[in-house]
Amino acid sequence: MSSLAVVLAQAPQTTVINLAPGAGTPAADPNAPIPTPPVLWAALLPILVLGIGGLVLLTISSLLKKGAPRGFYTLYTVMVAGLSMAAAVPLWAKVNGWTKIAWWDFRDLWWQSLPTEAGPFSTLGQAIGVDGLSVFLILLICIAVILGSLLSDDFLLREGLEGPETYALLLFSACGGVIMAMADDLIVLFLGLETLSIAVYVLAASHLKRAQSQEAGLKYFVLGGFSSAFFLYGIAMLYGATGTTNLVAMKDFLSRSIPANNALLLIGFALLLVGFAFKVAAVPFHAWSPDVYDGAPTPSVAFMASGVKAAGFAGLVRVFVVAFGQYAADWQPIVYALAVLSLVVGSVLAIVQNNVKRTLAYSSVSHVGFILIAVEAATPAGIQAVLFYLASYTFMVVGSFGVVTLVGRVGDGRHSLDDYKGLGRTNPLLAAIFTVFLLAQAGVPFTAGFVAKFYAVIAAVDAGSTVLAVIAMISATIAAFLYLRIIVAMYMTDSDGRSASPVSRAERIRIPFATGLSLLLCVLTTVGVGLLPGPLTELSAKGTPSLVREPARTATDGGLTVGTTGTEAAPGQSQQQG
Amino acid sequence: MSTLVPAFAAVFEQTSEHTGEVTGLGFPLLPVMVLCPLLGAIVIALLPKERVDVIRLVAVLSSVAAGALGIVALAQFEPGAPGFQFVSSATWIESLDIKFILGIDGISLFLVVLTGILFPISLLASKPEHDPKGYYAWLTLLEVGCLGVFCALDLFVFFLFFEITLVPLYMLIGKWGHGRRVYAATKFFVFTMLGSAFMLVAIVSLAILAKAGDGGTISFDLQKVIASQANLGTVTSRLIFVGMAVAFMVKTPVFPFHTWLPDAHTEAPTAGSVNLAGILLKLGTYGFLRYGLQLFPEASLYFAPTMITLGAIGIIYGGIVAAMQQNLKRLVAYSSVAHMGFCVMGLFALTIEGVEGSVLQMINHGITTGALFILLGFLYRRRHTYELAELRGIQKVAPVFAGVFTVVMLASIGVPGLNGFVGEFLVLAGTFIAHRWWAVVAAIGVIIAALYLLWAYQRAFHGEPDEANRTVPDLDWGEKLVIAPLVALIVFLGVYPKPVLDRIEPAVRRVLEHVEVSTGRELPSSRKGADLAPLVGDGHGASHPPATGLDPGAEAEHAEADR
Amino acid sequence: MGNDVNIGYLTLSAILFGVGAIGLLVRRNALVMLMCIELMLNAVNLTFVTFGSMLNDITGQVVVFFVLVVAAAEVVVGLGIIVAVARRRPGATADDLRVLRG
Amino acid sequence: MGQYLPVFALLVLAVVFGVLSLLVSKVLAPRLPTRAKEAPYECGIIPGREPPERFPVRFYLVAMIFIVFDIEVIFFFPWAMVFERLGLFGLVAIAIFAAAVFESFVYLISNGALEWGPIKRQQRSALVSPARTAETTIRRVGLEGRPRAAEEAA
Repeated sequence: MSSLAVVLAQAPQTTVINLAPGAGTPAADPNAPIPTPPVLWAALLPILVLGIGGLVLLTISSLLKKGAPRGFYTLYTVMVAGLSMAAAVPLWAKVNGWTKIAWWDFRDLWWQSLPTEAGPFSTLGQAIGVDGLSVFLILLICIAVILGSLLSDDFLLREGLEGPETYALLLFSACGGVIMAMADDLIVLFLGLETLSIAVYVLAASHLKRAQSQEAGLKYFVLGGFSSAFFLYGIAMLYGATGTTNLVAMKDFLSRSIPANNALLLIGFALLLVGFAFKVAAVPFHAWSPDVYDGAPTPSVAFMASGVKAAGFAGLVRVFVVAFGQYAADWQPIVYALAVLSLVVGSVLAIVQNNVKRTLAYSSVSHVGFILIAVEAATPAGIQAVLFYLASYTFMVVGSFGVVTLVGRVGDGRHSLDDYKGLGRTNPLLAAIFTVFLLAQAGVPFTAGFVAKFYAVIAAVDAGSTVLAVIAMISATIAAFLYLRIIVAMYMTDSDGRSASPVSRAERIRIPFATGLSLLLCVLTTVGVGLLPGPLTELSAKGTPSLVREPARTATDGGLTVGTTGTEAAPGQSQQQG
Repeated sequence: MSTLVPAFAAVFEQTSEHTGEVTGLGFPLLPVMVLCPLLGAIVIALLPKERVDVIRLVAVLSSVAAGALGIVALAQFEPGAPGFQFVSSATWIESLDIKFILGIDGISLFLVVLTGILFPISLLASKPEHDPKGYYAWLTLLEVGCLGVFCALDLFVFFLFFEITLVPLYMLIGKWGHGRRVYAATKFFVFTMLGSAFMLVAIVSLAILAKAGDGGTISFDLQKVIASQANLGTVTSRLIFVGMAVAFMVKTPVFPFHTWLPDAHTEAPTAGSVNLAGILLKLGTYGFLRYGLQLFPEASLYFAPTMITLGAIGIIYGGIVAAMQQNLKRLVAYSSVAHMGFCVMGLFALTIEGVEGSVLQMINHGITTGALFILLGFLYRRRHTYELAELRGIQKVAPVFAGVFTVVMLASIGVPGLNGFVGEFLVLAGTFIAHRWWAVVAAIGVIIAALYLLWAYQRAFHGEPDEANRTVPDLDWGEKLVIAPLVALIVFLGVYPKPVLDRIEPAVRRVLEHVEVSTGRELPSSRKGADLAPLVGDGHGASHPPATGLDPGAEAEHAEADR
Repeated sequence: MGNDVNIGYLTLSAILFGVGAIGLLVRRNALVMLMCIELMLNAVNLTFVTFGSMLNDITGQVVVFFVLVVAAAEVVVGLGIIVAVARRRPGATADDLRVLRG
Repeated sequence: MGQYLPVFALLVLAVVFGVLSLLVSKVLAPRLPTRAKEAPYECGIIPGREPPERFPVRFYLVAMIFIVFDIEVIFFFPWAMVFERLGLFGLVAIAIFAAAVFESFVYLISNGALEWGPIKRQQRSALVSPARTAETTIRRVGLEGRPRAAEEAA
């Protein structure tokens, strides 16, 4: 419900009531209409669709006397996420300046309400920005929601937890994630972050039958609250240093004048990085992720590992790489340290685990390290590598956790390595699918993982940090060892023993339709992108973010109008301005 | 198939600007050859698990087809033509100028043919105990990797195929090996993966720093990178060379990185170890030649002494440790370390004879060690052991088997008249010109090789067969059929290596001239080599004019005239 | 830029934030942790308002509204989870939440 | 200093009023102490047993619902001050916000958060056992401790 508060939030500095201390009545006459910023509802459509979709889901479920028909909630969630993606397509066309994609001609739609010229644009008084990055992220988060809801369809039935709650929470956290992706204002970013994480805290604690789930939820909540307080304190510092919380205005302020003592600025950077590092589980703020991933119900873990991390990185890229590009020299060392730590600790600790879910949690920490080396490059190629890695990583992770959901069987508790022993013999198809995902995460060629790691290494080497690339590759090799252990457990352990004995009924795991569909989707994309990385490379190339001013408005409006339309950066163009 | 080929050809348009004149015969030879086993692997994956005979048939057919295409390439090959032949390329990722280019020249031609021959023979030579479907699928996929590596002309595609060979072999050793197979497989995987991790960073930094593409963009095309690697600083090019060298040193087990080889060999199934020894070890030495010498002439010149010493150590160390082995397969594995030591030494002698000998040694070693492992496979099928202690007096019981084993073993020792000798002699001659004392050390290595192989033969084959060995049946006709082509090749190459040398020599000369041109320093052999030539009297007509300022064109007609 | 009063406020809010942070790390009882988070968020509110008055800009105060909303939402969710945990084991302190380890 | 005089006057009045009312009740009120009246709270009923260690969850639920709607009111205040100047935009904005919060209220009701009646078990099986009737299952809350009510019921 607080997500809607965001949409309504007037951009702070356009309200003219300045209650300057001591001034009795406001300067302007009392009943003059307050100028409100123009709202491009078309730009807000993706957010609205997800938010209202979640609300309507709750209403329907509360009005239905007896339970909903089987699979209705999943279908509904997939439809809402699909609709949100469809709403994002015209924005994508607008940002890239096309007027029609394939058969869909946008001119007749609500097109005229969008600003005339092509290129990224912002609305709600520069609070929400629509550019390549935000639309790419909308698509990615919606895909994560679709895959997540498909996985949880049969899972909830199996665990006896039917009900709309999980799906509503998925939609609300996606809405929060999308707000974060589109946020050009630090406060809107914070609200998106909070909407996302509060929904995910409850999602983590939603398995009522398992004590670990509640405990995971509480741990995630306490540490999440702790880190969002740091994040907010960082925003306060930046507000103190630059006098505004809007990233566009902040960038102008910093380019115009160098603040005398940028102590506030540096503290702000550090604190913001703490908040972001916690959200994406980079070391040393990763302590929560193995416990929470182990405790929380597996389908919601799939969403947490993909959607939440994508939104976290979107915020990180937009704030640091774009808004504070000039000050890259200040924050790059911190990101460098985070990357190295995440890579090394992520892969080393993963080896000592014997619980598969916990191993995957640590391996996702080492993936975060890889994405951080692309962020550390702070170049357009770096951003493209981040987006490519996030996209391919989402499918790999959701797929792997999909298989873990199935192997977890009733009670979602059987995740130790010997539950996977001989899986190659008892469930050959499931084992083959899991091997594809594991090899993809290890970065074996002809899988999306390899190409993603390749682009990340290129971005790092291009930006001159070759040492980082070498460390990354070595930790990828160490991480490969842990994926091998799982493959060994599945295929090679008892193959000589009772290989001939027929597989008993209990061992064979039935792959339900919805989970099968999402696994199929993930496998096809992982191998497809591995073979033909072209299309996804184009998409991520177009996903370069750029901070952009409010489009020009007639002189009559009061408030902070900005003269020319400062659409600074055509997509993919030089990063400095963008 | 007929409709498929033109469509396929359209994808791989025949770029002839590499070769200048000779283009492929309008039919994308190399892509079909590389992807033919892939087709086989896919078909096998789709076949039901029970139809073992059909699966085996599809596997053998697809690798024989690839071998046949290799022979066609051998026949069509223009010996003297500069540059690469049968080049076909399809763009893959435009933004990074990554193209799927395949092409071969004198050096990679015979390695491709060797792969084409060895794979079908290894498939026929042995049968897996359990789960044949996975076994044949992984083997055909391994062939795709091997063929691809030797034909790739794009750094990214080379790295891709280099990594592709990793997973199938890991599965083969891990699932169908014996003894401590999981340990050996994991050790093999991690060693190679670590090496290739360094190589990836090296390739990426090479592509970016060399700014090879037209207009200084990133380019992964081998030709462009070779042309523009000059604008790399000496230190960076040396660093990148080290990065690449680590991967290749792990792959050809050069001394410090060889520990994975004995385990991988002894635990691998027969077909696995035949291909591992026959082809996969050549990836490293081929890599050194194509991506070491050609790409970083100055750096390879700088590191030549160190590499030669490592090669020499490898020869001596391999020989001594092999002599002490009780397990026959481990003995052959260490002998491979020694033979590959020869190749490395020949390569970094940087003389025409040295490099030529090293390429020939790669081919000969592939044939002889492949044959040795097949024979050991037959032995294992009969006695289910490799331990020398348990084998005695097989000569009396299986004379034909012993006879064939003797021929192959003598070839491996390097007895004149068989193929081992030609390669090793050229390597020794080349090294003698450049680094006199290393050649002496290497010669000692040859003697040690003779020592441990003959001793092993004597222990296993001579003497009275006790009751266990008495029942060893002789080779049946199937096995004879399998081993016959290899023995024929061993004898043929030993007696008349001229056709092979004719095709290797121009390519090697071009590489060395490229090294001379870019480093600007006279390579030791080019002058003194000429006067040694009459002594050697090797087949391909030594009466060249002294090799000062030779232009390739003249050399080409000369070779033409000779034949 | 800020005269001594504002610096005073800033240091006060920094102290409050520190107390909240340390409180969260030290105290065991889940409810106390919840209160510490609230304390930290309100410390940040104070910082915002101080900067607002120093820059003579309304944004500082408007932000406080949103922080309040977020703090309230967190309390509601936090209470919900703590109650869920407490129903299983009364008197839940962070110590005995050791089911998940490693 | 002059303009703060009314503030002081108000302060004094407040203090005087507080003290006065305490004194008057202590002096004039009749003194008939009984145990119920002396008990700290529970408005005169002598608590039968210590307050139960574990409260039913409904009490917490009420607290949470209160917080949600309290926050909603916070946003109504600034809106209320300038709603006519905000015009349609303001109205639409606050309408969506109110609808969202109200929807959570609908969800709460449908999930039975506000039903405080006796615990009505959905009858899973047809009839658990004939001996159990409505009287036996409903807990007697708050009847003990009242002297008069206890005698009538017995």
